[in-house]
Amino acid sequence: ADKDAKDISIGVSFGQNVHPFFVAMQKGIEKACADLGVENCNILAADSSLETQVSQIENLVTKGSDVLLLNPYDSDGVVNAVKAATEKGVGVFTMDVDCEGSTSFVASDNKKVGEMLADAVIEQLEGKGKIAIIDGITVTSLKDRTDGFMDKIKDTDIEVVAEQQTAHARDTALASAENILQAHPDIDAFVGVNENSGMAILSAATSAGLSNLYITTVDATAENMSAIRDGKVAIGVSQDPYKMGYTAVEQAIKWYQGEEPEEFIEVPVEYMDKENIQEFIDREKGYGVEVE
Amino acid sequence: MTSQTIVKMEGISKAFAGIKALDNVQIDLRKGEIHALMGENGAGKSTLMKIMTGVYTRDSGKMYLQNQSLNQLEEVEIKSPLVGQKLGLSMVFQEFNLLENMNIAENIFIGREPLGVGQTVDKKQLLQNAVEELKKVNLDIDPNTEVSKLSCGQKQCVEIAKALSFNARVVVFDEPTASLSEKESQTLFKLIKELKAKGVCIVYISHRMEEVFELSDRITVFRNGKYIDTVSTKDVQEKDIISMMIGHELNIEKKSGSEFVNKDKVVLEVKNVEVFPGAKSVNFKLYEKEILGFFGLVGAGRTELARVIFGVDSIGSGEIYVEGGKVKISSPKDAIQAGIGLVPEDRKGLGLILGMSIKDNMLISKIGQFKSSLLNKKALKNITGTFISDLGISLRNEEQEVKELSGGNQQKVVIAKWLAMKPNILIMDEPTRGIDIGAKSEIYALMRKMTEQGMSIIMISSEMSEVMQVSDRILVMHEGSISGELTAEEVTRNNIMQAAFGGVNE
Amino acid sequence: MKEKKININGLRELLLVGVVLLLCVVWTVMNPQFLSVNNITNILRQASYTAIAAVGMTMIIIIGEIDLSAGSLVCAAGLVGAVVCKNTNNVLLSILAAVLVGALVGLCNGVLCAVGCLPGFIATLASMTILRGLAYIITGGNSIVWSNDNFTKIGTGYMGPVPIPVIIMIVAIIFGVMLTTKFRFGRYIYAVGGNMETSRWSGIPVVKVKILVYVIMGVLTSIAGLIVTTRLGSGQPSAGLNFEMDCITASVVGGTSMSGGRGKVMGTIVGVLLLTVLTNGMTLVGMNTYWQQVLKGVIIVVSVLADTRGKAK
Amino acid sequence: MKEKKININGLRELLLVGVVLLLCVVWTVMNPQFLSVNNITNILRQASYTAIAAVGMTMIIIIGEIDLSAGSLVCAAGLVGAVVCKNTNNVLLSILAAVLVGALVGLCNGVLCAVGCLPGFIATLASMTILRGLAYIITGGNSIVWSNDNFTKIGTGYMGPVPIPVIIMIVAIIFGVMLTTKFRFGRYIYAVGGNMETSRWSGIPVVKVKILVYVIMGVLTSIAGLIVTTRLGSGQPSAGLNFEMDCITASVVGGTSMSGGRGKVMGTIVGVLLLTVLTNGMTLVGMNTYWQQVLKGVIIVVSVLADTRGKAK
Ligand SMILES: Nc1ncnc2c1ncn2[C@@H]1O[C@H](COP(=O)(O)OP(=O)(O)OP(=O)(O)O)[C@@H](O)[C@H]1O
Ligand SMILES: Nc1ncnc2c1ncn2[C@@H]1O[C@H](COP(=O)(O)OP(=O)(O)OP(=O)(O)O)[C@@H](O)[C@H]1O
Ligand SMILES: O[C@@H]1[C@@H](O)[C@@H](O)CO[C@H]1O
Ligand SMILES: [Mg+2]
Ligand SMILES: [Mg+2]
Repeated sequence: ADKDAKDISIGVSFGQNVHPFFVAMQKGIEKACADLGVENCNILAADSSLETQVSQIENLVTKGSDVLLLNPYDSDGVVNAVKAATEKGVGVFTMDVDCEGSTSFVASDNKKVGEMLADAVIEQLEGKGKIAIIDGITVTSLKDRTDGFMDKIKDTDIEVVAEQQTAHARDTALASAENILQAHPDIDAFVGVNENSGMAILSAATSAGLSNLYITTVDATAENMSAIRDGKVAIGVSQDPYKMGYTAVEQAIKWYQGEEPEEFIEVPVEYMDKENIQEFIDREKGYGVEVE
Repeated sequence: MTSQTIVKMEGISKAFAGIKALDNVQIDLRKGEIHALMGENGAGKSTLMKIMTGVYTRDSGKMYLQNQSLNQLEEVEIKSPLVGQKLGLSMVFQEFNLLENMNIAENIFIGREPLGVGQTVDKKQLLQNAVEELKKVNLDIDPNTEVSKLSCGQKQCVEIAKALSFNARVVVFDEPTASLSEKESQTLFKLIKELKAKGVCIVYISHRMEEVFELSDRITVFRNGKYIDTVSTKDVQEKDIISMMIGHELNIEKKSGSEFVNKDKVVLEVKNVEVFPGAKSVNFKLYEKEILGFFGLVGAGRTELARVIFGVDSIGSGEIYVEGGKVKISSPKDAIQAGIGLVPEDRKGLGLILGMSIKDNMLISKIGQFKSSLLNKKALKNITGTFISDLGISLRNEEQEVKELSGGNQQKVVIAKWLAMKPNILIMDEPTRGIDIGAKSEIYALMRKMTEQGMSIIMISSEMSEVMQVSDRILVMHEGSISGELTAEEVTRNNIMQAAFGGVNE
Repeated sequence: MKEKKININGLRELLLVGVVLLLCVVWTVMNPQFLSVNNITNILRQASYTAIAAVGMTMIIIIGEIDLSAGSLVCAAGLVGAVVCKNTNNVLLSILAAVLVGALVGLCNGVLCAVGCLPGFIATLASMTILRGLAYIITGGNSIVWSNDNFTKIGTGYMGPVPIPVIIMIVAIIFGVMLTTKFRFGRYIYAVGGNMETSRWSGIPVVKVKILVYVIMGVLTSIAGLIVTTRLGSGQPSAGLNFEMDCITASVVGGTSMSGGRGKVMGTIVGVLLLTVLTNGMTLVGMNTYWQQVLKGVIIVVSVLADTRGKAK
Repeated sequence: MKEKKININGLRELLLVGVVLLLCVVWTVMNPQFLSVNNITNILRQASYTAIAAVGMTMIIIIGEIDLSAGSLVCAAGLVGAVVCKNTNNVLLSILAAVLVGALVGLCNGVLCAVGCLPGFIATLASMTILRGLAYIITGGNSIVWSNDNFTKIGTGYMGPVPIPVIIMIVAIIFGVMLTTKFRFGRYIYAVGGNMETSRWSGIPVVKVKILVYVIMGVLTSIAGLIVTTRLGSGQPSAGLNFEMDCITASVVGGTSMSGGRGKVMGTIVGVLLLTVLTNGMTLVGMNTYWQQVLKGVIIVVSVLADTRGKAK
């Protein structure tokens, strides 16, 4: 007998601080729940603490969750908790960042995001020049992007003259960006690997009067999109967190009802630039995100 | 008994921040003697004793200690109080040296707790041992009591019990009677004599001449950090010692007074104040320009009464009238507004802010009276300057932290702080604790001068001679109520003591 | 009256135990699952590593100091354990190495503080920053995995029905309670925190006591670090963020005074339980994370307020 | 001797100023860009918001308390400013609203602490958690953007060649220095922190003083929050994380004693400068983020150590 989606109990744990990316993902989850008749969905955030996330997983399992939708803070950091959960018969659906032992993984490929950023920069600079970057290694998504970017860029004549790994918080990223621009006002491009860094670089460049600096960012957040639309940021890579959330719930229900879920569902990543930005603005509007 | 030297110190010098506190001083202490150490406030008495017991390290000089088995002096280095204790040197500190957060028993035996099974502290034994030690000093109180709950006198007794518990060869008493009253003092003197009989050497630091002459065998005098002389007590008189201390003779002012008291004007009236639950309520009047002495034994309730008047403790059903009008005082701030000041007996805990400068301590209450909240440096300096010279406070500069002052000079700062306020009514709880004899008479004179100018003073004191010398009228308290009233004319040692023990005064 | 004195005679602990019990009742009514053996085990395991380090933190606070480096040390000790296990596959050696690092960090903190006369806040703030920086530098942000299952058991295994971290916690609590209440060293801790000068004058080896307390803290923290790491399943350069705050909070909620000289290990343990039960229960009844934070703040205030008010005459 | 006494007569500030100057020389040698007018402006602007709140934090620490809620308040006040600006487009109103929130939070902290007799650590820990939780709940995790450029100027504008935040900082410093050294209230602060009982017995309105200091802290922090937010360009529910630690660190490095009663606003300012110059210079010379952390820890220890050692006889 098929189980009813109405009876499924879903537990969600986000690894990082709340951020528009996860807000969108959460909206996707909530929308899917509403659409598919899920009544019991408990959403938690671990605020960048791995221990907290592990405890949340344990508590959600104890609470009687049938499935967990998980955005790990670190892919290796939750393996034991995930293993314990799956051993108890709980399905674990990872989003954005995968981990070993998950039932199914809905993601955009963060390594690829980094590579795409690199490609854009290489194209813009025609393979030669000086750039700076604000990236990060504290969380798997950022680390993968950083790795992807660096791998790609190292075979070119582009020199990374400054790198600060402060992308995890916007205020520290801003200070780094300002300081880097003091030392290297002559760079050809300044790479941000997420919204925090992209927007921080933009603020710093604006106050330094560098309105033509080639800046990159990641994610289709309201601030990013308006900056791209206004031509302040040259390019961004978008993910579709709303879709990730939505899809994860679909997969979870499938699994709950006895179907085999797909092991890996890639949610595509795309370039955003001044030309195509309206598409993204419209897409996000459909998710309830307003761009000023 | 032969006069064997146990401790000999020579050429000792010590400077704090470049200023010499001790300059090439010496002392020798003998077995079974009571050796008094005298000198004005800041002369260096406490400093020398702290060097001897290992609290401070000296800058130069040598110290010798008798080696008991060889029966001869040996040079020693006392690097820490622990070494001092192990070598049989113990000290009752002038400033309380107790751990407020711990109980009496733990304080007495800290680091020497009796151990039981598996090296754990044997708590039962610890308490039992503490009871023994407390018995010796006649303190009947549960050794489980946290020290922060004790009164000054009780703390002093615990300090003494602690120092004695070492069974030391040399015991230093640094102003032990400053917060004791007659009865406790007598117990202490008996104890000291017993120690002496056992061959212990006692160093006795006090500003009270009677005590020194009653107890000591020899007296060493310091002045300004320098050694003056050591004399046999029986060979000298008070005035000799005083002139050794201050370098000239002192004219102890004969008490004047009474005639100024304005009996027509009651400045303070206290009605129906219950000091201890169940005790008979306290009623009294204070006249304008009067110095009203309060005498009593430790625990008689004088401090409690002062706390109630000053708004620290709740007054219950009692009433207070200032200049005829009823006032409601529920905090020190109210009291100050009503024109009442209080020099508390616990100068370290309630009178001073040890880490603040001398200047700021003196002014901290005064500035509350200013209309302008912007402070005028020059005006402030004038105020402090006056009191520093009036009270003869010996200091390096007024920005110095008050905790660097000698005990007596700290006390003077507290007095200055309250005199600066010019309250109409000043309550002084043990105001001359630790103050040297010369400065004392200056303070008495100052008190008199203040009353002449219109101030009225309540002076709580456990020093009978002080009460008798200074007061215009004396109230004696016993177990929380007033057990006698004596005018300056009718007071004698006998009837004051009788009242203190609760006897009705005929 | 207006004193911030915190009662030491067990009143506070009783009151806190009351709050914890009340919470338990509320949670059970809202979700009977709360009282299941599973969940109790769960709560205890979650409390374990904080409790272990908090035992040390309590002593640190009693001597009037603070240790901000605990979170970074949880991370560093865990990493060291993971690296050694990865390379030698020897569990005992891994544990020893981690504990050694803990002791060393504690020693540094203690020496800076007791001999160098640095405020503990500064000394441990520096170690915190340095250790965290080193963790990222050495790992390059990568996690360290090992393959020895026995090592993993430290954080995840059971002894009979009892999780191993819980057993370690119990040992740590007994150690802490005994040390602070039964031994001379315990008296020294309270004395040093009560008044350092007086302690010195009383012949207490103040410097040694301080250093030793920091070393104990380091060792306990490194054990907590081993549990955290093996629970996570890998050595993580980001582990233990803000961990020290949890320990300090538990101690203070449990009645330890930040100005030193007062506090009890058992109070701290009740504090840890309060915080863990709170979080666990709120999740079990399905509360949103950020409302959880709000409620947590309110409950901390109320439970400490009730206590201080109760005592203010 | 073994005292943790921190000199109050300016020696420490001089020494710290020395360290800062030394750093400046080193950075200039390594990258002449360091001394450019541009970069100096940059450094001052980066120092501004921490400095403003640290002025308040110094007073808080002087009275023997602590404020852990500063980071959350930076966030909350900034959000309130952003929301009001977004909806009314009125800059003055936005500023007033933010400052009012700051004053209110300060008032709550102060009342809990002075009247409720809660340790400041607990009271402000609770506000920290509650405010942060509310920030997420109210914004739903989204950032808040406004369109009034004048509002943005608070953090990014200039008055002549001087950035507006720097001007605000200078005003805050003058306020702090005057208040602590020239006014009665300043004496009261030191007294309350030095010995609360003596202060009460001296007629000082201890409760009022404490509350007022917390309110001042709240107001200064909310101003810092406005600067941070307008600098970032949007109200962020995660802004100001760990901001309080920066303020506390600057105060302690600048000579304020965590046990109360001692400290100087100017010392704190030098502390802020030290930390800012350090980070700025390290980035300018291209040092890796995590090596920066390590070096920062080392320099903090060394500069405070040099000072305490210099004085220990
Ligand atoms: N820790 C210290 N720092 C600086 N100066 C000190 C310190 N201790 C004592 N002094 C100074 O040394 C001198 C001698 O002080 P000491 O306490 O020995 O005097 P004393 O003779 O015991 O006086 P009293 O009768 O008032 O107790 C004083 O001038 C005092 O200010
Ligand atoms: N009958 C009593 N009831 C309760 N407490 C008492 C009683 N007798 C003494 N005490 C305690 O003893 C302490 C000493 O009292 P208080 O200080 O008022 O006495 P005193 O006359 O000023 O003596 P001194 O100042 O010489 O110690 C009080 O704080 C009080 O706690
Ligand atoms: O900023 C990134 C987002 O882009 C998302 O990928 C999740 O991780 C965050 O750190
Ligand atoms: Mg003395
Ligand atoms: Mg008294």
